[in-house]
Amino acid sequence: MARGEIVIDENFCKGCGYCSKFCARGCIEQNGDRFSPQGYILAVFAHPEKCNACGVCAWMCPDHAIEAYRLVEAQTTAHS
Amino acid sequence: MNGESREGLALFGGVLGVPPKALKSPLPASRERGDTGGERTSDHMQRQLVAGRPDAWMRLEFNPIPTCPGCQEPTATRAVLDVLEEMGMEGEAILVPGVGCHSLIPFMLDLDHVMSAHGRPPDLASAIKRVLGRGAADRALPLVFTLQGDGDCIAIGAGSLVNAAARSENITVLMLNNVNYGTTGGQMSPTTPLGHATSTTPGGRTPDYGYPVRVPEMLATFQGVAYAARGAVNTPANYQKTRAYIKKAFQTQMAGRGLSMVEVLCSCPPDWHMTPLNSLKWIEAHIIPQFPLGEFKGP
Amino acid sequence: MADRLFVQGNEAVAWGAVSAGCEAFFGYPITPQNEITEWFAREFPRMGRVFLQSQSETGSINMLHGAAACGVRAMTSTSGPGWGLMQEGMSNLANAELPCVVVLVQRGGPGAGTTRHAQMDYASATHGGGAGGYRNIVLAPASVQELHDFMPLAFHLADKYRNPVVVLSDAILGQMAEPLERKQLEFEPLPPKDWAVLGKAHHADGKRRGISIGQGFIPNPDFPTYLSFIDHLDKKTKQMRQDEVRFEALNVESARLILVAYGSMARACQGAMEMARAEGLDVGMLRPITLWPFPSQAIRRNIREGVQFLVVEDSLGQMVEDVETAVGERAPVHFLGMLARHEPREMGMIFPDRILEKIKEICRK
Amino acid sequence: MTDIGVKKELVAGRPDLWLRMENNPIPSCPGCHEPTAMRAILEALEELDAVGDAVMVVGVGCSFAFQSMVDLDYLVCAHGRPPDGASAVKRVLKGDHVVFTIQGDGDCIAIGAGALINAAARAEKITIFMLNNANYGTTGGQLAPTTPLGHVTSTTPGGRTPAHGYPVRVPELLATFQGVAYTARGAMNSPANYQKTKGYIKKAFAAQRVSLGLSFVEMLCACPPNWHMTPLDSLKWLEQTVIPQFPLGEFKDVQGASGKTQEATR
Repeated sequence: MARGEIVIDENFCKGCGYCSKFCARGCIEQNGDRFSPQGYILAVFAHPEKCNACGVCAWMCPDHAIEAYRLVEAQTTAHS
Repeated sequence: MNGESREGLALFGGVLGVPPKALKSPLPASRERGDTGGERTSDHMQRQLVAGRPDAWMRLEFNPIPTCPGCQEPTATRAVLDVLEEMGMEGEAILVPGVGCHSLIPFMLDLDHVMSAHGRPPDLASAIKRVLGRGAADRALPLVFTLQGDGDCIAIGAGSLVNAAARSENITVLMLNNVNYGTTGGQMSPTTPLGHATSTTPGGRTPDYGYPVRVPEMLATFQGVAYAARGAVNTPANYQKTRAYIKKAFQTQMAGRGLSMVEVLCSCPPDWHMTPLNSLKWIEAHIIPQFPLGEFKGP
Repeated sequence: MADRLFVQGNEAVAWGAVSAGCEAFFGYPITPQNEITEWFAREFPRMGRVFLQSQSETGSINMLHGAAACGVRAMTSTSGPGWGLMQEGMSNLANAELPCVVVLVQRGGPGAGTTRHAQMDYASATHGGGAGGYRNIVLAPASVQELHDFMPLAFHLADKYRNPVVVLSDAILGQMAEPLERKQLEFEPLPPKDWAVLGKAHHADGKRRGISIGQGFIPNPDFPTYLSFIDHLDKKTKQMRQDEVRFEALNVESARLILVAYGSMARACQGAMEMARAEGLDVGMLRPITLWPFPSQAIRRNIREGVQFLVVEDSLGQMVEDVETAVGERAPVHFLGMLARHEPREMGMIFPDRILEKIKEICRK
Repeated sequence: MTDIGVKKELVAGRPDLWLRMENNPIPSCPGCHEPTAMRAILEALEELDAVGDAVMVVGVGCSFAFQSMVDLDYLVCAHGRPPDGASAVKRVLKGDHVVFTIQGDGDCIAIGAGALINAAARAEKITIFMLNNANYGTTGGQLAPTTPLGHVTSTTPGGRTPAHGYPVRVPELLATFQGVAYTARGAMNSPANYQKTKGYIKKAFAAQRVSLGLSFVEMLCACPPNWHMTPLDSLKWLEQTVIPQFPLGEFKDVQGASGKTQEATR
């Protein structure tokens, strides 16, 4: 299984919850513990171990607050 | 708006009342698609971008996008930008927004745009396409598309739309349908489904106020319309289908076959008085049955 | 390329637009300007330029908006009722700072009024009818030659100020035929239109361009606040008022009575003035060429002991109000309007002898 | 010359509702079909006994002249706006009124497309008559959205080509609206077509009377002067060039409308 990671831009998140609804693996939570600078309930990437880098959360985020990454073996040619 | 710069966009801070100060974005200021960015996670893995903000979306370093929580207009716009990127047409694209919530979106996009009066984008787009698309040797055909709300498109702008279709203009009309007038506080629009309560139909729309207009079906009757479809972005599957519709519409335009039109159903949680998640359920349960998804006229 | 033609005023407009390098025309049929639209329909496609018939005048003005945003010279033409529908667009074009030219061939109003001649649109052309706060330069030609010559001028002024310009013709001027000398007019050089929307790939600096009708409302780097935009408009308006006033003065230096008229009525007044002078009456004439900015200064300069003014218009009196404002209490202002047409039917005109009668009546007092 | 005992009975004259203008002909061009279309509407009103309840809403165009010639209550609206005016009249009067508009093709689907489409979207209980002469007659024969391909107008001197778009078929377009009860297209070029069209008109009025929704009838009319033809040639042209691009017939008749029509007629 591919492994993935997402980055949520907390300045852009408005807490609508679409990302957690459409994450098939339940990686994203909104438990009301954290708030954005604008006062929205933040989505939190709570279970990174479940993420398979499908990118659906990023498509469905209306606010373009999410970047989804796939984790791949580091190439030797990659800059260190 | 000469010499517009990204710094200028921080001015939205003034609109939203957020002090433009040290809120740092965790995202890198600039990156290339697929670039690992040299970042390594602890276990010798590298990150590869799967989906982020579309490149044409200008960074607003200090602010979120000025739409309401759960609004799907930026989602629909993302689908458009994805298609433009895929086709490599960002440099030739000219966006003509109307008046409505989506009027703010072009200010955040790194695309040429001309904002139109309420309901008139098809008129402007027709002129732009005919002026720039005369087959001059020094330029490729422009990709001209409108971004309109449902009120803009079929209430105040019905005359412009219908006549652009009658003239068989080579433009693409994108209608973001949130079934009410979002900007002014959720009044009835011609596309409000029966039973949907708005601030001017507090008991829900009844046949006394007429029936919702199905725009792609209507346009499909025109000989000059080459492509008409309706999509939604309420689920990942629908999002992908909508993206395919938009791509076909743009391809239809570039092939010069006539007017192409895609309607995208969007949620509008604040004006529907729902949570964002309930609004997605509402789309599925009450709106899609009255507005069937699919292609109504195709190449 | 001077060559001589014998053409209608409406065709002269079209020739003028061609010599100005107009690239696009958008129109909708309305009497009495149909000859303009039809000329462009016939000739523009042959020239490889854009002609498009819109679904309404609202459509025309918005098509003009689109074409102007692409940085080409574009125009439309209409008459009173269509002008009413265009007000939305005129206001938006002024906000978006897009240069374009609208030829307004006046007819009788209000409402659908009549398709026959009248000068009923002075007030709405000079004072505007869309969402407020904008000003357009309004040029008033008085001959077929001027209908031609004012088109390059109008396009030049539009580009110079990035503002719509109105050419105010009327049914008499549009329908009458006169000799026309086609010539290329020279103007000072203009800055390049680097704000034009062409697609991001077509700009030297690679940065996007955007044209908005929400300048001042939605902040941009040039105008971060509403007042900064208004300040810019104010400077532009003041410069137009200062630099662009145009008028023609005949025998005003010593005149006891000064006629004030524009467009077709100015021609009737000129005839009346000559007849009066032949009879020994000391009559002069002042013809505003720009109706906005209005030549108030020129009028004020001619106020002397014993001088009087007579305004002649083919309406119930619109420009007379501007003359009264300019003159104030310092001299009497008389008015002769459309009810003085020579026969009590809609086809009638105000002829010079009727104006002469009025001149004599004033001078006798 | 009648024999004694034989009574002359008028078979067809001017409709009673046509105001007599003793010294003047009707102010339309020779061969114009618009007065014929108006006659069909007036006869239908008389046959349905709806004269007293009728309100006519007129747009701008050659049909503008009907305001002075027809003995009905009328309202004249701005160019293209009769559906707006008629909607308000129908909703304000509330009673059993028959409200209909008379519009040209330019008035109806060019400048007035917005008003028409939104009246259909609101399912207004009004009847719209579009007199389609395939060009802008009043201003001298320019291209209209309903100009057939190949037809020469003063703004398409080489004939209409697909570069100018394709003709709009309004009844077919309106038939896609849920709020539209009845749409049809008739023509005035032959007695048979005249009678059929009158039937369509009666059905349209009947649909309005039983509040089924908006009803719409397009009537193809000849415009000899602007087509640069003799009246007789224009009939041939209508038959050979216009009707093939604008098929005649009914395009929508919501279930039961026909049955209820008979009832309402009776």
